[in-house]
Amino acid sequence: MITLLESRAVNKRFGGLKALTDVSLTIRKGEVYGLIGPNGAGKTTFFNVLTGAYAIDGGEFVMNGSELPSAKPHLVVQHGIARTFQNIRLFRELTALENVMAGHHIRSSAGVWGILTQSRAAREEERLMQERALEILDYVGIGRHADTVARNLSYGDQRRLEIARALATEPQLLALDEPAAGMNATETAGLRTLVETIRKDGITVLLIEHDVKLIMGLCDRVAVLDFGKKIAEGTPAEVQRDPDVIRAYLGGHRAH
Amino acid sequence: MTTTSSTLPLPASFALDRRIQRPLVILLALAAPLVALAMGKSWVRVLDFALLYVLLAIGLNLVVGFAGLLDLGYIAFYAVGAYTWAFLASPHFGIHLPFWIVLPLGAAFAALAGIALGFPTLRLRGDYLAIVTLGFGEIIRIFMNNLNQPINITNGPQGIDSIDPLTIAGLDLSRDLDLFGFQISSLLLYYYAFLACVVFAIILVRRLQISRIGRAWAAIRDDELAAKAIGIDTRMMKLLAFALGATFGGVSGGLFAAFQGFVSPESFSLMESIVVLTMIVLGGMGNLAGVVVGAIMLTALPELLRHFAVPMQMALFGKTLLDPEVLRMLLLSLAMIVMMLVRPAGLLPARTRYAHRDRRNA
Amino acid sequence: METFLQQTLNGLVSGSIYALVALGYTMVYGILGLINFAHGDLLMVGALVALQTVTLLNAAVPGLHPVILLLAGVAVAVPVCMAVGYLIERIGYRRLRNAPRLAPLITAIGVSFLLQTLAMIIWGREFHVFPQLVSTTPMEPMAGVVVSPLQIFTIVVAFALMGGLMLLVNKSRLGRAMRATAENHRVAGLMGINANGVIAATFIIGSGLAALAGVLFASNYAIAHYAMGFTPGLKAFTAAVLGGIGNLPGAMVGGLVLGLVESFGAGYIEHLTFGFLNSSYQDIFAFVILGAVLIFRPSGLLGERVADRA
Amino acid sequence: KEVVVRIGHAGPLTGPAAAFGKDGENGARLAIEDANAKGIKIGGDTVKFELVSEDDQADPRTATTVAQRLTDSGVKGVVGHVTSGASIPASRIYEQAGIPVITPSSTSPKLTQQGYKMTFRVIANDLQQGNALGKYAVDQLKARKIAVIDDRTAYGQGLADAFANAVKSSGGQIAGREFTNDKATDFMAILTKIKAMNPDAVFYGGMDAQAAPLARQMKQLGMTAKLMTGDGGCTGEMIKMAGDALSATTFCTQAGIPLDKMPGGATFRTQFKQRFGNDIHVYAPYAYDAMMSVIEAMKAANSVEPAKYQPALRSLAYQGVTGPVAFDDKGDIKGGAITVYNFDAGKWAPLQTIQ
Amino acid sequence: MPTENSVSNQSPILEVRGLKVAYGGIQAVKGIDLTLRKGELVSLIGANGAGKTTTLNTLAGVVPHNGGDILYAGQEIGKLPSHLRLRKGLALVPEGRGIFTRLTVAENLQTGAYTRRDTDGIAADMEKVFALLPRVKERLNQVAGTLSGGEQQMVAIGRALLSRPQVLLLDEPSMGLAPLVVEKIFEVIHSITREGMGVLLVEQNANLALEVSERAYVMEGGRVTLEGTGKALLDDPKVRSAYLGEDIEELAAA
Ligand SMILES: Nc1ncnc2c1ncn2[C@@H]1O[C@H](COP(=O)(O)OP(=O)(O)OP(=O)(O)O)[C@@H](O)[C@H]1O
Ligand SMILES: Nc1ncnc2c1ncn2[C@@H]1O[C@H](COP(=O)(O)OP(=O)(O)OP(=O)(O)O)[C@@H](O)[C@H]1O
Ligand SMILES: [Mg+2]
Ligand SMILES: [Mg+2]
Repeated sequence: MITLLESRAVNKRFGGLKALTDVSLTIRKGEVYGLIGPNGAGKTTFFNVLTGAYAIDGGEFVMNGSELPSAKPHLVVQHGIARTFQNIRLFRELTALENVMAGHHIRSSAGVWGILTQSRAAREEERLMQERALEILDYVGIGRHADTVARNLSYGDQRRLEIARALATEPQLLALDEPAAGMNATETAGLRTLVETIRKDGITVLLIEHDVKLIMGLCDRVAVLDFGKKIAEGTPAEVQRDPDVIRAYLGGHRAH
Repeated sequence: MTTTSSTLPLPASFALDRRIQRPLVILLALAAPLVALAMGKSWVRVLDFALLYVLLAIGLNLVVGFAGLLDLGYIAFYAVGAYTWAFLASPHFGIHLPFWIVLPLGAAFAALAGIALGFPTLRLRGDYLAIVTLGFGEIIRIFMNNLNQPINITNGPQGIDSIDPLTIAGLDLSRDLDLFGFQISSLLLYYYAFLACVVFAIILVRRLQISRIGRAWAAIRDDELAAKAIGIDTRMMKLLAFALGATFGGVSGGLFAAFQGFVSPESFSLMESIVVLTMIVLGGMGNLAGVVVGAIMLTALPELLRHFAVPMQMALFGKTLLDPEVLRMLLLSLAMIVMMLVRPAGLLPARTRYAHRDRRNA
Repeated sequence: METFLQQTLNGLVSGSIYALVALGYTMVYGILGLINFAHGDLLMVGALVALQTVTLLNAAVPGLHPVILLLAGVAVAVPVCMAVGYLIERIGYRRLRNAPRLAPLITAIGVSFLLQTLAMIIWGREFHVFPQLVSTTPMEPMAGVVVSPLQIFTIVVAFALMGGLMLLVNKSRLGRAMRATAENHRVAGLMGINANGVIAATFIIGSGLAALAGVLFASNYAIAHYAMGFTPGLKAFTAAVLGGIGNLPGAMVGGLVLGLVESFGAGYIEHLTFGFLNSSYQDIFAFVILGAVLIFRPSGLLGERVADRA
Repeated sequence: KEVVVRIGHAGPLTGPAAAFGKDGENGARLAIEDANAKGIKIGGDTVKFELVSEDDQADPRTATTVAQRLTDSGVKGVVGHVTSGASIPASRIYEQAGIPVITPSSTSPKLTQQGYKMTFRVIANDLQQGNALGKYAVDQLKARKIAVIDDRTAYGQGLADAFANAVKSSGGQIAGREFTNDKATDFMAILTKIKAMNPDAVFYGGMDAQAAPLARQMKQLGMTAKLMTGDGGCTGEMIKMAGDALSATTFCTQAGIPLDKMPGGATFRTQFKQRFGNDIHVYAPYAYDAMMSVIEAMKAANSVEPAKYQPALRSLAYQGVTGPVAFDDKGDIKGGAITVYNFDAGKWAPLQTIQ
Repeated sequence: MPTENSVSNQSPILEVRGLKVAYGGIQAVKGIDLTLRKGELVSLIGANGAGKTTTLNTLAGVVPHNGGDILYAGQEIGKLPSHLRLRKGLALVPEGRGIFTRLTVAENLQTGAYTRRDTDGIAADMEKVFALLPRVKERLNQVAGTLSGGEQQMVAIGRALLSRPQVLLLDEPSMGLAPLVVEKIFEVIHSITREGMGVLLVEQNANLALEVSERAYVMEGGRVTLEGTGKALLDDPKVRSAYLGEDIEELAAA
């Protein structure tokens, strides 16, 4: 299997707090990779450093063999990494469709001049973008809400829209931060199908979740963070049996 | 603060069928100055200025309404455009270049000024940006006011007079045109020239709005971090907004200098920036139609009040209780307050579209 | 050196007035996120009401001690301004709590015009003399610096007021309620905080401060006029942002820094720019400093912790 | 038969400069009321004059709109505008409409340098006034080192420049040049700086609203230099506002001959106070004269039509309350006298009139 | 698990009749009836967009309603602003937590106790919260906005507990919490009902919610379509397939 993304001894501190300590992971092309751990373990922080929302304090990320820039989110996207946010961050005044089309920004190229003159290329690109955005909305299951303003969508639909927007950047790696939060079991199952489809379409998925059932059913491999350190890594079955993981995270609660 | 989009139903007239709406607006725009002329030339002059403000409002709307960058010093770009024209087409330096050189140059300088303003302010949020832009506007004005020494560039507070009028293909717009015995007022000529500029500007801005650039601006406005996270280079996009917005200001300023024949720093006070901002908010920020209506309304309203203040008092009380100018200020301020209370999202609060499609709504 | 000390004193005096106005600005901004353009005009109302009171009282009971006149002026001006501030909030802003962000800004501008126009109707267009109730006669120069009792009075009063306000906001429940309301008035309501009440209280306190600042301002320059509020209002806004808008100590620091910067700017700008710029650029100085500070500290000198995380 | 003739007045009636505009309006109104009281006959008809007053907010753009409104409304002449920034752009519109406009207070030399036939001015321009005062400072007051402050308005700067030039050409020295603005109230910083230069005199180019606190602050800083201002500071308001900060070492100039020396000058003062309930601010007498000039020219031409009476205006010789009014070929007042005053016993006492 | 000292014969502390809520022209809640008694745990489940959050927000006074009555302890409170409802004893933990991001954790908790004057009682409750959620205690001086998602959720719950309400409306309290903490939160909910507090719980983890609830309502498209005891609904095949992910799970297991 080919390695897509590698984190090498990544560190992140907030003042005295070590949010990430030497976290090294390897994510392979085409897999669904789970990241779990107790609250405040550093999962979201890992996403933030990976995607450039925060500057890295030590270590590096290597994507497809080249090092990712630190603290430059818009450049990271160009390397093919897209994310969603744990606390939903949509463009609230834009419709679902427009949100997704905004996601296409870096995969489109019309310049000011082309737009002002409405060159044939610019018009064609715009048309294609809209078509594609509608497809993506259908793909995540909110096609009927294409023209609803994002802030008026219900919580669950907003989560789907975030995924759609991330997909629009045509990523190789899709990083989802608790996508199932706010979804019930049936809806979560729908999400699971969606992630599986995404994977089938060749996109690697990095997934943070507290829904253990979802993680265990969906992931090829799982890493467990606790207090900023990786305490376990392996297949779901292995991780689930790990006594450290049970103590720190799962407790008595186990998926079937 | 969250927005609950206005829930007030629009009056029926606004909801006119699009097919009737457009020709109606065109007809109105073409016929307005003729109606105004019948009431007196000063009304045509008011309309001329209204169009210059429309141009300004369109430009500022691009910065504030689309990209969400609160700019309280926008009038600086107007000043740059106006002074460019005054320098390059007046006896001040003895240079008299034609409009097709001066106007683009003014626009270009304004765009540069926009970028100059944009660079240091990229990291600033919301109202911090407001005060820095306010400062920028003042700085430009203060420089215009003082650059008459050690060497005289701007002629300081005395201003520059006898500025060349707009001359298109040999036609001097500052003179009444004699056409087969018909006198066409210079004010009308200017009106149609300005109208052409406004129409052109609207077309350009609409194209920008419904494009990847317009969406990127809206994205930055709604959530800057999320915008970065989908790969938008927010720095570039903000600079672009400042530069393009400033361009409209520069063009408007150049036309102002030509029309007025005189520029002095007094015309570019902070109050003017505030007036233009008020126009776009009152009209309905983001929405081009609203912006245009806001600009026209706010130029015309004071004049209407000026016109009717005395007769109105006479009719109501049989005598003038308040000086007309005091009454005008009173009504204007009340109008601003009441209008915002009744229609907080502006007069025409339509949702701004960033894609060609838009069926259902907020 | 003498000149330097004198300039420092000049800056402190104008700075402490700026600080007082900036406090009101920043309080309102902090809680509503609203640039209250009408704040400077409240200063004007305060000054003119105080003037009116003093004039009437002096006419009714001639020969009263200046301090009594001053106190009487303040005693009327402060409640009047508080009432005006409350009315502005109640009528002008409360309904706009959930409106688009710039709507209340326009209302504020409208209110500013309205206050000026009303003042013009009541007090006319002319400049009024504000009696010097505290002496401006310079005292014995200290280290070559000329100081008047009024200047000392101004600084002392301003600092006392600022101290009192800090205590009120930091040590009382109201302070916490203000900060909670500032962030999210809906959730504050869910905590049992009467958000409207807290906002009204903020306006009332801020307006009271503006009235006091107005009296100090008018006393110092011996002038009152219906349009006098604009410039100090603008300066105070700048000061509030410089210090970190929404932050009370920031407003104080910002006001003082601005006063000093202006004073030194006017005094030394020629030396600093090798004669290229002169005092005609003194207003630029404040903005340039502001810009420079914000480049390095985008949320002002003492700006709030930014808590926006991904 | 009675005909109604409308004459315009334009000036700032709102905004920070409103007091000056209102002053001018009142002056013009008084002139009209005086003329109407006399029952003037022109072209065989009894003429009733009517004042059309417009607020130009001292804003150049509004000034042009207002000018257009006045010409639309068929005024036969205009008294205004107050500020040079408004007068200059407006003058073009009056020129095109062929309506004479006489400013009572715009002092920028540029106004009459545009070559317009319809533009007149009844007040000495900045050059004349600054010159007179600058010479006076050096020659009579024996001031060697003089500091100059101006408010960066067209008026203040123009006056201060002219003053400084006159000082230099008379052999004086400009010790320092400082600046403020027309909304400022705090001059401590620049005064502290000036104090360190130890000048003999300080000149302020600007209006009384700034000059008065400036005078107070000079006193507060213990400065003993003489204070000089132009007509903007030569007002009753100045005396009221500056209070005990004024002394015999405060000087100012006014265009024209001292009001009290004029036949009817003192009457004008009392009449004004009676009619409007407040004192003359600055420009009311000039506005009065400007209005009277229009009316006199109409009488001389025996016509109220601008085209007919404009030549009469050019050759006018009228004894106004501010002195004799006659115009040179640019439209400036001819040989405008300047009077220097100093503060004495609670009012401005004329020291010398310079022709 | 429901406690057997039946509360059903008590008069309801919260009673909702024919509640309707609209956003602009869109009717999000179309006339629903709910009751809640002291010491009772009732859950409200439903798909995304069913109107659950809207209902809770309306009960707490954050969103106005356009029809129906809200009775609290027999009194109509539908027109009261939210802070007065809280003073009566009705608290809401809103969706998305609604913590004050610029205040510290300690200040957030203090705002929870804003209406209370009993210093000792507050201190005791504070200790309770700490015992329950030790992470909160560790982070007392951290600016709340920088907390992790789960930590923020803990603060939100702790804050609501400090207001010591009679009725607690919880909008998805388990969202973003690790499994261990979820269990703990449910224990707390259970224990506070035993102290007499009424809890109306909106929860996506319907399995768990129904298990611990005495009664439950199912919302669909702005209407209550089913109601019954938690047990009964757990066994309802329609509920199982629509909200508990039954079918798909079986498919996946196959
Ligand atoms: N900007 C910040 N400043 C200070 N501390 C921070 C910041 N961001 C995160 N932290 C702290 O770092 C730790 C890790 O946070 P992170 O958000 O990564 O946790 P998480 O694993 O995603 O938890 P959860 O499952 O609750 O979302 C937490 O204790 C949090 O309080
Ligand atoms: N502010 C609003 N304006 C317009 N429509 C809204 C608004 N808020 C919610 N809605 C709509 O009202 C309906 C109910 O939304 P609500 O948030 O109550 O659902 P929910 O049951 O809580 O869903 P979820 O489980 O996803 O949180 C949805 O269709 C939603 O789109
Ligand atoms: Mg997280
Ligand atoms: Mg919900």
